[in-house]
Amino acid sequence: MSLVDSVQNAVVKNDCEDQVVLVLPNKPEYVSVARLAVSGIAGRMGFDVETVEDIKLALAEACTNAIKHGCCEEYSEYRIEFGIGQKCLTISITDKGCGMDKKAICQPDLKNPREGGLGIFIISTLMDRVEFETAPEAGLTITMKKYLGV
Amino acid sequence: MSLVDSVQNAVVKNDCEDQVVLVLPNKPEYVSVARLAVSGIAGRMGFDVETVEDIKLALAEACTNAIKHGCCEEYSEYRIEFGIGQKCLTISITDKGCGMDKKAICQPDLKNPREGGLGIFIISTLMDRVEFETAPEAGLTITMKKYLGV
Amino acid sequence: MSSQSSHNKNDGGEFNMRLKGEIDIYTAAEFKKQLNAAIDEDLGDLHLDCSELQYMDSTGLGVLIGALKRMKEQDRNIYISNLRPNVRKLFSITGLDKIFILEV
Amino acid sequence: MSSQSSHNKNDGGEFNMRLKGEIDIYTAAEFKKQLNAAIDEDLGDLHLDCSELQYMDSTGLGVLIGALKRMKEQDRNIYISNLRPNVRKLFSITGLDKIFILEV
Ligand SMILES: Nc1ncnc2c1ncn2[C@@H]1O[C@H](COP(=O)(O)OP(=O)(O)O)[C@@H](O)[C@H]1O
Ligand SMILES: Nc1ncnc2c1ncn2[C@@H]1O[C@H](COP(=O)(O)OP(=O)(O)O)[C@@H](O)[C@H]1O
Repeated sequence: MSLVDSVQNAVVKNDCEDQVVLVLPNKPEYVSVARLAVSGIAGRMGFDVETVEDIKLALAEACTNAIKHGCCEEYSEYRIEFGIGQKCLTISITDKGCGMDKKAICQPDLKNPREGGLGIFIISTLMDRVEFETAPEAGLTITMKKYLGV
Repeated sequence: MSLVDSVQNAVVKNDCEDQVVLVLPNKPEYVSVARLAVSGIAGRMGFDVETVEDIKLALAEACTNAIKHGCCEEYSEYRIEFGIGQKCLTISITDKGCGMDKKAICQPDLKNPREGGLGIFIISTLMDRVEFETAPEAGLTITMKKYLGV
Repeated sequence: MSSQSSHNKNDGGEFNMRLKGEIDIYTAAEFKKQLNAAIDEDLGDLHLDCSELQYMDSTGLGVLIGALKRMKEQDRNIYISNLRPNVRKLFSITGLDKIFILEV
Repeated sequence: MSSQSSHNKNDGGEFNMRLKGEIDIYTAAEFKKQLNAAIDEDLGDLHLDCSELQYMDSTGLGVLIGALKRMKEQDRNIYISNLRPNVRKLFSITGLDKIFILEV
């Protein structure tokens, strides 16, 4: 079953929003396609250049996680949904992994910096709202929002 | 029923290909998102800068047609599938319109230039292969291919 | 991102417009409005400087063809200069490089 | 698009690397290889010139943290200069601007 056909996104779609969907293979070389797409979307919405960079980075971190942690099979894919409202960009990334153990999230410890463990911290810092949801047999959905002009 | 859930693409998916899917609202402001996405994909595949421009333009023409001719309802969406192979980029654009009357396609007449009628001619000139397919109740699918290093 | 143009008149009976950014299905309507306003306002030939025009597709060509028809009815002409290679290619594959006067 | 780096030695017991393009999950492995090779080859402090580094994310930071650990064990250090605003922000929000020595 393909993600494109099967995923019921947990976030209720707002009818005033435009929706853009991007499905990418779980391969590192396609994360840049997500970055390009979101820079087009966020730029057109009117976010300033610095905020567009922040959103690109937050999305890239979530894509990186979907590739690193969200795939049980070798060849898989993940799905990005963009909800484009008048005042808010909502991005949901859904993978086909086994969901997330919330205990895995911790604050970075500067006294003892590690090679990993920064992605979710970066996302939370840059975006206005972040939620995690694990649907049975559907992997993790991370939903992040950025408000315009805040 | 949403395009994302319903469209069975007519082109058989090659297992050696990576697949990227992009679903866009039928609104002019999102055509640039398709252009950005394909420039990332085609650039990474190794197409030279001029060819990337050609592919961007061909895709934009097809998106423009999906918006202008491929929507029966006011709010609709269309779907772009990218098949990324070692030697070939395949792009299929599927809308939810009523399909195409092939008699509508004609060569541009330079003695009597018209404001319209150039899109499909441009696509055919820039891409290596172009096919049209109308599935019952699924609108038009235009599939275009560009080979690497030809 | 969007098409912008600025219009200025000079004394030799011709006038100039600079096209900028991208002209596609999103920006074409605005481009058409500006072009028509410029054509109405003036009586000379029209010179389009495209050095900063990054992208155009058939939607933009359609606007230009419409404008050229209006101009020709009044015995006026459109000159297009400084096309970037990708936009020039659009004119050449459609044969419109023979309809418009392209300058370097 | 991809990360590229060039490495050159100078006589003062320190060496330089220029980072270019984008360092993300796609290019990080290659970056790590080059960085480690440079660290192995030399004995001085490492200076990273990032004036042409357009983008980096946590994957790139991870490589840098790993390199810094190796360097510190040998009493060497990493200096980072000319960060673009978006990349500098990545260092400041993660607090790594206090771990690495950032120069203007
Ligand atoms: N998509 C995901 N699916 C399952 N687990 C995840 C996912 N994303 C993150 N995690 C878990 O959260 C942890 C923290 O993620 P992150 O902060 O991005 O750091 P890192 O990926 O470097 O470990 C990961 O180590 C992993 O255990
Ligand atoms: N997606 C589509 N659905 C239905 N008809 C289409 C579609 N794309 C093109 N057509 C038909 O083909 C004709 C030629 O298209 P094109 O060459 O792009 O020129 P134009 O769109 O300017 O008319 C259109 O006028 C339309 O009748």
